[in-house]
Amino acid sequence: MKRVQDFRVKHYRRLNSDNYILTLSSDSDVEIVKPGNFAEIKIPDTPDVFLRRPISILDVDHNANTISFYIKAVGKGTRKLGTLAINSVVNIVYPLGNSFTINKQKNVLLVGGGSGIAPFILLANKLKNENTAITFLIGARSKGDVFLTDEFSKYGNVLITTEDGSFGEKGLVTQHSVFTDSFNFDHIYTCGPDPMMKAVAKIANKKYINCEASLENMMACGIGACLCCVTPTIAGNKCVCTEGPVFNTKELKW
Amino acid sequence: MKRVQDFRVKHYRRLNSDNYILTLSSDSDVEIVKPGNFAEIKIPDTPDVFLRRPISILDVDHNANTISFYIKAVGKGTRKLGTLAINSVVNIVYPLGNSFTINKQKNVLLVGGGSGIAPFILLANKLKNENTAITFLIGARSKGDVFLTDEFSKYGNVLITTEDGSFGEKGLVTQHSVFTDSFNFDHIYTCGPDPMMKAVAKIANKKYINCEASLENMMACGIGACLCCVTPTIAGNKCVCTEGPVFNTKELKW
Amino acid sequence: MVNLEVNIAGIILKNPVTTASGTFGFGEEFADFIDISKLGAIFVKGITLHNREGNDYPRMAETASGMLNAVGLQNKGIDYFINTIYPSIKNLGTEIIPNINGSVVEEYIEVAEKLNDVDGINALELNISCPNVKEGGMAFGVNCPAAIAVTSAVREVFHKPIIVKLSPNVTDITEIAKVVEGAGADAVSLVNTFLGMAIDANTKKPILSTVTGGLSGPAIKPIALRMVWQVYNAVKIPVVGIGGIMNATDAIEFMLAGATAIQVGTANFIDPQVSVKIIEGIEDYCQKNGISNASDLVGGLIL
Amino acid sequence: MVNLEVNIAGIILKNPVTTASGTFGFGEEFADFIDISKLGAIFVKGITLHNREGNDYPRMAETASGMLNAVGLQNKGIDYFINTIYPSIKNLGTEIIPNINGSVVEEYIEVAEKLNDVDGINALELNISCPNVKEGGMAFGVNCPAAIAVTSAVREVFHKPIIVKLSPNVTDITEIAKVVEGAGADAVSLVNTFLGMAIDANTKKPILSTVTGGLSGPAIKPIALRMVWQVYNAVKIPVVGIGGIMNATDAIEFMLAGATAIQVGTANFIDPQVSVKIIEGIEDYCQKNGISNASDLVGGLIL
Ligand SMILES: Cc1cc2nc3c(=O)[nH]c(=O)nc-3n(C[C@H](O)[C@H](O)[C@H](O)COP(=O)(O)OP(=O)(O)OC[C@H]3O[C@@H](n4cnc5c(N)ncnc54)[C@H](O)[C@@H]3O)c2cc1C
Ligand SMILES: Cc1cc2nc3c(=O)[nH]c(=O)nc-3n(C[C@H](O)[C@H](O)[C@H](O)COP(=O)(O)OP(=O)(O)OC[C@H]3O[C@@H](n4cnc5c(N)ncnc54)[C@H](O)[C@@H]3O)c2cc1C
Ligand SMILES: Cc1cc2nc3c(=O)[nH]c(=O)nc-3n(C[C@H](O)[C@H](O)[C@H](O)COP(=O)(O)O)c2cc1C
Ligand SMILES: Cc1cc2nc3c(=O)[nH]c(=O)nc-3n(C[C@H](O)[C@H](O)[C@H](O)COP(=O)(O)O)c2cc1C
Ligand code: FES
Ligand code: FES
Repeated sequence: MKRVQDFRVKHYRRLNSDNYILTLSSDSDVEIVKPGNFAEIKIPDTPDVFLRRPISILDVDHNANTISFYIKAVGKGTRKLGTLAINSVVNIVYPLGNSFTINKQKNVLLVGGGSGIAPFILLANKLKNENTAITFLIGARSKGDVFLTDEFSKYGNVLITTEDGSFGEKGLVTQHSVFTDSFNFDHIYTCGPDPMMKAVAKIANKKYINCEASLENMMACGIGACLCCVTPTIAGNKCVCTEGPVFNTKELKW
Repeated sequence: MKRVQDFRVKHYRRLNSDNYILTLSSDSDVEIVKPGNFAEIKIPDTPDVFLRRPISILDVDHNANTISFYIKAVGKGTRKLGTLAINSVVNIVYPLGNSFTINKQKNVLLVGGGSGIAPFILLANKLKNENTAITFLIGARSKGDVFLTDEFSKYGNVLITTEDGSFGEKGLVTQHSVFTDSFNFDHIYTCGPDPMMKAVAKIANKKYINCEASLENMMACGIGACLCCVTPTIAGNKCVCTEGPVFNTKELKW
Repeated sequence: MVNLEVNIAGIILKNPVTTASGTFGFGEEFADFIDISKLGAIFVKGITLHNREGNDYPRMAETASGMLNAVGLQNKGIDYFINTIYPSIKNLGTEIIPNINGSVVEEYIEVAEKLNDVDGINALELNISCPNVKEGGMAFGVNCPAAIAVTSAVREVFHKPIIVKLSPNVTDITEIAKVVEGAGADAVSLVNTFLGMAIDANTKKPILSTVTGGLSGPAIKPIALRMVWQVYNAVKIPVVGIGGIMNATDAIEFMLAGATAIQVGTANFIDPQVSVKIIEGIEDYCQKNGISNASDLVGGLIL
Repeated sequence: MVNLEVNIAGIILKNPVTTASGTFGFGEEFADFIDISKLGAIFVKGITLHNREGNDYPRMAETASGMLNAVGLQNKGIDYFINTIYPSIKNLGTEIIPNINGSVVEEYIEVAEKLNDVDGINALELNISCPNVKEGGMAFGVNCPAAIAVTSAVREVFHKPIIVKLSPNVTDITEIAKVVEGAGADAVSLVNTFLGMAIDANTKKPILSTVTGGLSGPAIKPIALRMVWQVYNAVKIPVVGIGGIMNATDAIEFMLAGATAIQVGTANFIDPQVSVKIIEGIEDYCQKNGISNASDLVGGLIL
């Protein structure tokens, strides 16, 4: 069930100047969360931020009553979220949105870039329970922009591309050799910048592989009430916040 | 000269749940301030406060580069000002407004109520240099609302009235016996709620004593640019922020 | 005990707090967060005769204390509403008031006719003020002859109360209010959104796909409040107040200005529980001020 | 080096950043905070023929991301301006543009005539949009015949450029802009404040002595920006953009929408140094984006 809940800032893990993991804790229990779900976070004490901000749920700990987010500071809200005092109150509406399909796949590829890697921890965790073999393919501009690889490597093989070649293969994710080598994935999950996801979807399509993308449209409500966050699909405009954020790329008018 | 300056929160002195003294410090020098001057304080990180808030300057320390304010939390802005983290930045525009007349008076009465007592420290300090005898008359609802009397007693005699009689004489300031006893003040300064100041002015008028009142009209700019803060005077509407806050009560259309 | 009931054109709402069209979906979206049956009414998402896909993404831009939207009346059409949506929301325990739209008068008529015999629908809101559609929409709400034409046409076919939703994008809103009153409106609701615009200085492009969109949220409250007060003083029919209401104090201000009921819009996005908090806040205020009927607040402004 | 100069009806401003009438006094009030000579121009406080005491206190109410004012054109009259104020501000090193007002056309004419021969005054702003006076004021700005009458009357007597300041409280601002262009305006400035209202729920009274007042600040920016864009596309004369500009990005958005220059209003109260910061910010933006003339931004919106 969706709920509105006050948490407190428990911990920041700084990844670099712009990227951080925010862990919030609560006195009461944390709702069950599925991979791909997100939260609408109220940014406290920020005069020029009016609406909540949608952020994927990175992880939850039902014993410690914590929920965490991987955030890339790109603007007013995400910057402020990175500078709160420990113990300050953060109100979130969650869990929102649909989730990735988990369907006894044998061998899957998770392709992410930027803050798009956030849902992959919960997803990998679920997939592991299903004994699915997981390969991560993470794209970044440069070595300093590659995060969470340690966490990912607990679940599977981690491949990297960087645009400047400073880490992993040089180039864009879609240029990675995994796509040219003997390629036997039965499902691709992708989350990151639109152009990246579109390119991945194209490859998946060519190879007749199911591909799911998690979109990051701008949202006002996050709960299907305003119809602001739509994406065009073959069945008409769909709300990314409730009918997504995860879509089978075949549905999307890309 | 007026300036815009960033300070940092140095210290809070909590007087009770609603009243506090806020001390700010700066790396650079603090401007010369006259008794009666005020500052327009930008309330940080408060979405529902748009305009600055005018607050009298309680004291400055040119050695420590500090400025302090006595604040009564009555609403959004004054409440927030009482809850800032030590070292957080507070931007102020100051010193603003005119100041009390100091003119070799022999024996003066300072009548204050509520946050209106704030300008009296700087005023008493100046008067003392002129060898003026000072009597403070402070009105409050109850004993718990009487503040700064220790500071005042360094400069002169401190008389108190409380509405419930829990401290000093019972009643309103204007009912204090000082007004009925042999009364030989040559100047009254008053600052506090309008009805109090009006009653004090009436007495002063009857006794042919000069009386100056410091008004607390609502302000938008604090620097004479908007003409929002006017009070009617015998010479037409005058700006409380630049032609006041201190007015000879004979000027006012009270 | 405070009696919170208010009467809009003969319909008794259990309290003055309703939710604004387009900001509360069809109500069910909020069922996890609040007890929907506590609401005075739900004005559901704007409905047109046929399915509409609405405008292209992006449809939203954040502004200072507000937002622009350019949804463009995306909906599946009146038949889908009546046959598929309404049956699942009719038992939410509150008044369901459809918000109807059209590009031409005939469309409004057809939609209204279809709603006539829907059991449990006791009123409709006639939207003559949507700024986000190319044809019709706001055009009906900013000019007297058009406002009269659509109101009287719907009046003829619809047998229950009609609440006409007015546009704030006019020189004199009382003029429009008076003519729709004359044309048979049982109540007016105001305001809809203000036509606004947002630009991304980096890309030099408009943020909304439609260039302009409708401004809502607390930014518009002072203007909306003024309009409600003006209209309250100009017409005899009840006024439903809308525009930037974020809390009970805002709602009470609108009631003092003359609103018999209020709609909570954009605030639902910031806090999905706000509508119920506003009901509680109004009750509190009445209790503290010795007001036994919330309806006594209406027009209670002391000049 | 970026060339920041812009040309408003033949007057070259050193940069597009000016200050809005009624929010910057007569300029001197800000001399402690900024180097006034850096400004493109100062639109000084509204002037009338005779001394005006303005409205009663309270004249101000804070709102979400904005404020209401009901100053009501307090000023000491045109003669006092010309004889006493102007001599002390004429050498501030920037264009001084008087903002003139009247209850009847004849008053506007007399004020304009008196300004005709004042050396150094190169233009005037004709305010037909003040919402805070009982007579005249906004009434001239919300109706075409009145707008034409006052503009053409002043046009006849005033021999230098006239910038007509438009009211946003209209159904179609392009209509008014077009008729004042036709009546001889050399430029238009927009917007003035929106008519709004604030109520104190505790006292049940209006906050302003005048009940209604003019809304300004970032709250109105999206509407003002839309109007500037509409007017830019409707007239050939230059547009001066006003409304909620708080920083250089806002100013650039107005320029992209079609403003040749902009006025900073309420923002001066929040930060008395903001006008100069905006000049610097525009220069920065131009530098970063390889724009050598700030005037190239004007109307640069990419659709
Ligand atoms: C379902 C979903 C899940 C998301 N998960 C994460 C996550 O796990 N971690 C993370 O760091 N970010 C995530 N995002 C993106 C995040 O919501 C935006 O970065 C954030 O809203 C920007 O807010 P801001 O106030 O910092 O930026 P603003 O100051 O509002 O804007 C800065 C820039 O970011 C752009 N922007 C604003 N909102 C969005 C948006 N919703 N999507 C993309 N760009 C936007 C603006 O156009 C502007 O260019 C997610 C978005 C969605 C819709
Ligand atoms: C020259 C001057 C000097 C002042 N000195 C002091 C001081 O030293 N210490 C101190 O505590 N206060 C002082 N004040 C009063 C102080 O400015 C207000 O209490 C403050 O602005 C309220 O802001 P807020 O956001 O807390 O209240 P809000 O939430 O804005 O309002 C709460 C209540 O306070 C009222 N209010 C708002 N502004 C004012 C105002 N300017 N004056 C009176 N009532 C107001 C409102 O009408 C409302 O009823 C001074 C005011 C002036 C003009
Ligand atoms: C996203 C969104 C969608 C809206 N859709 C409609 C609609 O379909 N029909 C309508 O009459 N008003 C619509 N409105 C206007 C609201 O009902 C309301 O009049 C307006 O938002 C002002 O109120 P607020 O400031 O409380 O949001 C919409 C507003 C928003 C923000
Ligand atoms: C306190 C105040 C006084 C004003 N006085 C005048 C005036 O005398 N003449 C005028 O044309 N506009 C006047 N205005 C309107 C401003 O010039 C400007 O058009 C308006 O505030 C919108 O801009 P902003 O949002 O940047 O403040 C006044 C505005 C304020 C806030
Ligand atoms: S964000 Fe409101 S419907 Fe998706
Ligand atoms: S507050 Fe602006 S003139 Fe006094």
